Amino acid sequence: MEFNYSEEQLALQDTLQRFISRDYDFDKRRKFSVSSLGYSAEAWSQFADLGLLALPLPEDYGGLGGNAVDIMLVMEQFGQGLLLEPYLSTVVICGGLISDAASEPMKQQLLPQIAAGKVKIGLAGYEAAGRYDLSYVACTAQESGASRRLSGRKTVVLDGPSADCFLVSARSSGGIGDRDGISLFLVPRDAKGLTIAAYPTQSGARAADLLLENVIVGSEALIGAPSRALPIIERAVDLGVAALCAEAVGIINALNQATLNYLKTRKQFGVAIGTFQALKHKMADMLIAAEQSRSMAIIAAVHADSHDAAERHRAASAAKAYIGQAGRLVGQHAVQMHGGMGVVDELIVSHYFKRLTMIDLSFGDADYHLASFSDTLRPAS
Amino acid sequence: MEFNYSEEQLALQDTLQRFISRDYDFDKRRKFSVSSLGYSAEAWSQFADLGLLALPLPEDYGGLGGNAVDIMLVMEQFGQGLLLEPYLSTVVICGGLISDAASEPMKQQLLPQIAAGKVKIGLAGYEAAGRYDLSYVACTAQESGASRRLSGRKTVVLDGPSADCFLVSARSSGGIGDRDGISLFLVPRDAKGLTIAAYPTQSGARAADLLLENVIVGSEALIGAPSRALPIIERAVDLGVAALCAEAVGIINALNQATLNYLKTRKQFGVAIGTFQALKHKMADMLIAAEQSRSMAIIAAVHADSHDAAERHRAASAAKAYIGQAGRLVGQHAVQMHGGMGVVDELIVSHYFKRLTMIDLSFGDADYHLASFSDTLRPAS
Amino acid sequence: MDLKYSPEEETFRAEVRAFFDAELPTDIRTKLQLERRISKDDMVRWQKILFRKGWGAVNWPKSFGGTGWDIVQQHIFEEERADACAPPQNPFSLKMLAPVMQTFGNAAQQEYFLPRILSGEDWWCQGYSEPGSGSDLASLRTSAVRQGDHYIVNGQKTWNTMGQYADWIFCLVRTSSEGRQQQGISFLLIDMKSPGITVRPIIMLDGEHEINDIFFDNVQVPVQNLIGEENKGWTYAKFLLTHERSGNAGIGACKRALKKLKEIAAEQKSNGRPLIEDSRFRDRIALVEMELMALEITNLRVLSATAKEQRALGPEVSVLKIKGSEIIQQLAELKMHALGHDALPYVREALDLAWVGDPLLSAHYRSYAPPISGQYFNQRKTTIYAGSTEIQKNIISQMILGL
Amino acid sequence: MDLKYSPEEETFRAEVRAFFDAELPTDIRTKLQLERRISKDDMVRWQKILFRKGWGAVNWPKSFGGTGWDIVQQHIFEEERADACAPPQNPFSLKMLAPVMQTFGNAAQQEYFLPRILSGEDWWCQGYSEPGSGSDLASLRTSAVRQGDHYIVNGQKTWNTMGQYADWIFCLVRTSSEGRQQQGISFLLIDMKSPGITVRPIIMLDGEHEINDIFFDNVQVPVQNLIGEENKGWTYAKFLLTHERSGNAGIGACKRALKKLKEIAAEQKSNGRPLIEDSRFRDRIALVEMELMALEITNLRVLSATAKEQRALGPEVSVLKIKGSEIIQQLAELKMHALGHDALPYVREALDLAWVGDPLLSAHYRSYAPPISGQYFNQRKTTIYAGSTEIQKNIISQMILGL
Repeated sequence: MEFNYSEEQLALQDTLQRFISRDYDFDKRRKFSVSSLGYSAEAWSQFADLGLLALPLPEDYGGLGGNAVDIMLVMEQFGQGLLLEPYLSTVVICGGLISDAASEPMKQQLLPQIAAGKVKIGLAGYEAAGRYDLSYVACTAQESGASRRLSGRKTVVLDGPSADCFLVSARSSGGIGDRDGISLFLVPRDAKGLTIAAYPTQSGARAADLLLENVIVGSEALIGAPSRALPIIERAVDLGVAALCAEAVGIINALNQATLNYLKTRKQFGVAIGTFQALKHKMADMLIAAEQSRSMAIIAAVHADSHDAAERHRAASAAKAYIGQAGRLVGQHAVQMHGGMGVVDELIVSHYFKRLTMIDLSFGDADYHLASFSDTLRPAS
Repeated sequence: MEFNYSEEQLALQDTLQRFISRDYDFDKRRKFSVSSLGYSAEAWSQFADLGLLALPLPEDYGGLGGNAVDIMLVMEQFGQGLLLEPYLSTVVICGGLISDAASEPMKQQLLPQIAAGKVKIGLAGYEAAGRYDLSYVACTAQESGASRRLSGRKTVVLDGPSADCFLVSARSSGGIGDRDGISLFLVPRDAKGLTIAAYPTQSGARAADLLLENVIVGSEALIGAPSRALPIIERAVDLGVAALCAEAVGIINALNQATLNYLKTRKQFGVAIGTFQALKHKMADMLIAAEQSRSMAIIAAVHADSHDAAERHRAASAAKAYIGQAGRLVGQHAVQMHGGMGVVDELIVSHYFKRLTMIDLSFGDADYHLASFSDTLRPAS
Repeated sequence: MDLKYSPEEETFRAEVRAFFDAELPTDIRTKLQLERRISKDDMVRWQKILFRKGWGAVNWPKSFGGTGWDIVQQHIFEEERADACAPPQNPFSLKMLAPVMQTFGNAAQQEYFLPRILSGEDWWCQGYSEPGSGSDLASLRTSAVRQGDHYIVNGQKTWNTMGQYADWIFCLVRTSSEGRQQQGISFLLIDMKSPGITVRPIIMLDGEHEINDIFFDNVQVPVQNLIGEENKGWTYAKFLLTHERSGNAGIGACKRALKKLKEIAAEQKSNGRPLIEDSRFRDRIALVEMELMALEITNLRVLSATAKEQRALGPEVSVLKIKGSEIIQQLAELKMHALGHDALPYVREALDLAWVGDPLLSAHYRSYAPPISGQYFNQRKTTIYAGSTEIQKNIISQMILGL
Repeated sequence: MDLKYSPEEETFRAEVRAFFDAELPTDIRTKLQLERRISKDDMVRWQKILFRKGWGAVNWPKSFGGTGWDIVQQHIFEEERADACAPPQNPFSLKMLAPVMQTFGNAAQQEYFLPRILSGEDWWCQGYSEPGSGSDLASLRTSAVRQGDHYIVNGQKTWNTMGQYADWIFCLVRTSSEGRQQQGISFLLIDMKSPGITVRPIIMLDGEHEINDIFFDNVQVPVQNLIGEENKGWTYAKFLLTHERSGNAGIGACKRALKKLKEIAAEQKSNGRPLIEDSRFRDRIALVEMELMALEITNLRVLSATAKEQRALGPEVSVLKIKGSEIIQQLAELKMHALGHDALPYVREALDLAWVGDPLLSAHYRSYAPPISGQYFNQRKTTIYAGSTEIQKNIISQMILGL
């Protein structure tokens, strides 16, 4: 049993921390967020140089062969620094999906590009009426000879505006909610018939809705077996969920630190407000929530690489549900204890709070994952 | 709009309070609880003299024609004093059911007797495998000529051991969970084929399980229309639920008072523990819970007499669910703040706590009523 | 015991409702229905309409041109207002300043200011909190030094709501440093056009500009703008705070938000079915609705007791403030969760009714979705301002429980 | 980072499990499986079996006849114990007194007492709390006055667990009223057979007798029964309290209770179907299970860090104590709620394995139902004793957060 990061991992963590304090403080982050791109292109290329983008990708394709625990370490720092770059979409989720299931030529073509920071990819897996259900795919993929014609809508594609291409789930057969019949296609952003509606997100990043009208893709665009793509999408999303949990843990600890400092410095009635027992005990609850959340993030990360899909998904759901609740408690307490200073745009506290909230709402909120964890308790009948 | 009790009601409340402090203090209550009867026969006859037993019964049958608010007032005092007498079963639920739906002769026969304290009746409406569902009736009522043969089991009949007769729900037709096909019969305790397994309850009262083996009853034993008894049973149980809510409110206020006194007198680290802000704020939460619970009990009582079944049941469920949760918070906080003194048999605190817990578990717990309230939010489709 | 409104009260409710149906401008109603931004102009327009009807001030006695309504009538009016999607009135002038002026102001002040408030001519804002003085209000430091017929005011006020629109501000200022903090405070009325006043916007976490810092640099204030006596301001301030807390249960607003939540939960889909058919989400709604059912009665119990006993509202309003703010927050949170992924987009322009929207964005995003996440963020303030929940619990434990 | 146990640890677990399978007496196992009463005799019998195996004291160093197991091995042993339904060992002698005696006791005390604890010959109980001194332990008043070769002890101890079975009691007594409260305390070993000792049962809210008041009326205690130095007892007491708190997460017991809860929820019916198929109830189980999943890792993180750094457990055990006690309470509460109406009966005799039961009572009442409501009531103590949750939060905010 080992609960500490390895030497190399600690070195990487240290590098990231120095990078954030030097090149990504809160003011810079604010500028990146409102820039046309919505994040820092410079940071992205530095990530490439640091090997962050290659980290979890397989060695045969220019990757470093890292695992979900390496991603956990990186995402925790993304949380601490509220980093805006499309690491989760491009590297963790789409990178994972391609490494996992793409054809040899596609791996050859894309993975080294991702590692080099030259290609960014977004997952277009959700539709408005499906809420968080990846099997709800109304978007159609009609065969026409060797190629497929894709038509439909995809909603809230994270980091979509800057993506060079998308991984789009579309239905080759079966009914809208069926697990079978879903195929996954690589669609370039300039594909004919694809329209992108871009917008900022509540946590300062960018996302987009996609409209596909008879978008033609060839068979080489197919990822995984036709009609059998759902399991590989779910695996990539579980990996993304584990990464989001790590990001949340980074934010939770940052919020606790900020709140603790505020309690020690803010004076009311002539004393530091940290001397009031009601606030002390709330702060203790926040510390407990942080420790328990870290444990859950570890569970999710360690199981994310498992090939037992049920066990992997169960761990991801438990962690996402638990951290969704813990993040809510910490975020709301942190804002409350900051009083007026907690609800203004000026301090980073409210930005941490908003990001934690949006993490909960991404890839299934606490209730959604509670339900899917809870369903695993049903006696097999 | 009027939120205060009337003059007469306040007079009755005052009488009850004096009765409890004089004849029903905690030591006496303890003796009654372990006596063979499990409550005070003397208190019961005094209730008859005070008109408590006649209170909600119709005037034509020796009652005083009181309403659910009168019952609320009485039950609140039952809570304060942790009274053990079978008022809820005999007067509120069975008295209500008979007034509501019994045949003229049965009313003539039973209601004056109830008012006089000469007859006690228990509702045998639940079965083990049905949990809180009154429509789950496996107990059968087979026609044989003019009479019916009843067979089956009934579980946790409150105050069963001292009841002179029972109102037993049994199935004349339909499947076990059907709303139709349920009939209700009056069964004397000495009926041939009826066996009674009596036991104490966790809150110091008594209950019994019933086994019916070919118990023969005549058609005069029928209450309400054959196969159509469920609505009248539900109405009586809603009335009982409103009464239980009032009892819980009485206990909640008593617990708050006891805890507040303890906070003011118990010293640790040289000061009264009520000076610790964390405990102050918990006590404030308990006060808020008490006020909100009283409002809910009022809602349940005022609607309990309504003949709009849906509105009545909705109010009862909301109140029972809310007060179940509030009682849990107050009970657990009260015990916690009493420290070791909260978990010993010696003080009344633990007895209040146990009674509150058992109230929640009777006639549907908080989750059961949350579900039935929640279902009313479904858009009619 | 009886929860029914009297026939008179029902008639009154019908009259109020009919008035809203007839007189509320459609554009304003639509903005509130869709929870879009409303302007000062909208609120002033509405105030003038109410004024014409003689309903300019529902909480004032007739003698000052108010309606003279009792506390239950005021409750009914507020419930109907929220349900009709009419805008709230400026609380700083009508609910906070006016009672102080009517009780402690002099005739000249009453005759000049009150009619202008009633008619919507003057817009008032509040100068209470300071950077160093939030919950601990009495520690305020903005100073007013008497010079001839004027006070010279220097200092900073913060958390000032809608001051960017204000003609006047009422301020707590320090006129003496003798004795206890509370003893050196005075209550001043200041013309926002006075030289030396700077208004600096504070952007809230939802990106909106509703509050400000206000800086006073040697601002001259005529002595006749002093309310009551110098150094007696703390008495007036406390008087005001109780009035501010009254009606803070916000039953009307909560009911309106609950209704909206149910509409959204019926619209939004989960795996193709209406979200409200998901028992887990429905239970969340049910839990808040029960809390609100209880609070409505608790609120009426407090109001009717106060009315019966002919007294001002006491510490029990802390119970209403705590619960009311929790409920409105929970409703905002559930509305956000009902959206799922659709809570992520942040399109500022969409908060203006004028915005037609990108046809590509899913349809509902052009109806109820845009304001919702921002509301959740913004509503966190309700347990902080007007006496934080922690302060309210201190009040309860001290003044009700005697701890 | 790696959550897997090492092969050595897995082998160790297998050995422990095999031992329990082979050596745990069936009658004792059944009592724990059905959660019925166990007697002192049961516990002593089990202690003797462990002693024969050389596992009499899993937390002692080899030098004193312990197993010398590291902290992870102890965790594995405890997990397997709970899962195998083996009784716990007497914590007062093994986990509380022994570490104190091994660290601060003299050779004579160690040679006489430790072997008798190991073999199960002596049963120890604890004399810490007093009626006036709960959370504020240092304010204790039981006095020990030196007279020649004896201390004369007078006073009262309370919340004494299983003292009715005890041969010996270790007490904190006041030997001086000079200086700070903490400075006048000594640590005494007292023979329960000494004249002047009275044991008065305290009945818990579940109706069971597990704790006592103990009265000392001029009890003579030989001076050689003093641990360490006179008036240094507070140091030993604090040392003991940390050891008491260690392992208070009770992961093993929680896992066992969760397993039981799921069994019950699968047995109990709701409208004829297994209760566990009701998503609302299943969600309640899920929430606790997630909390437990997290705590198991948090616990191992604390243990392995402590082991790595070769130090005693620090204030972080307060986190484990708070969460562990909450979880065991929630599990007890859910077990009770799973029963529905069937939680109401209170049949004391049914807590004895011997009881055959009234055939009329529904079948399950003759299996898992009888102890359940009582457990919920009884478990309220877990957030009160060994440092209440409030005290633990004080410790966290002071010693970890520096507030």
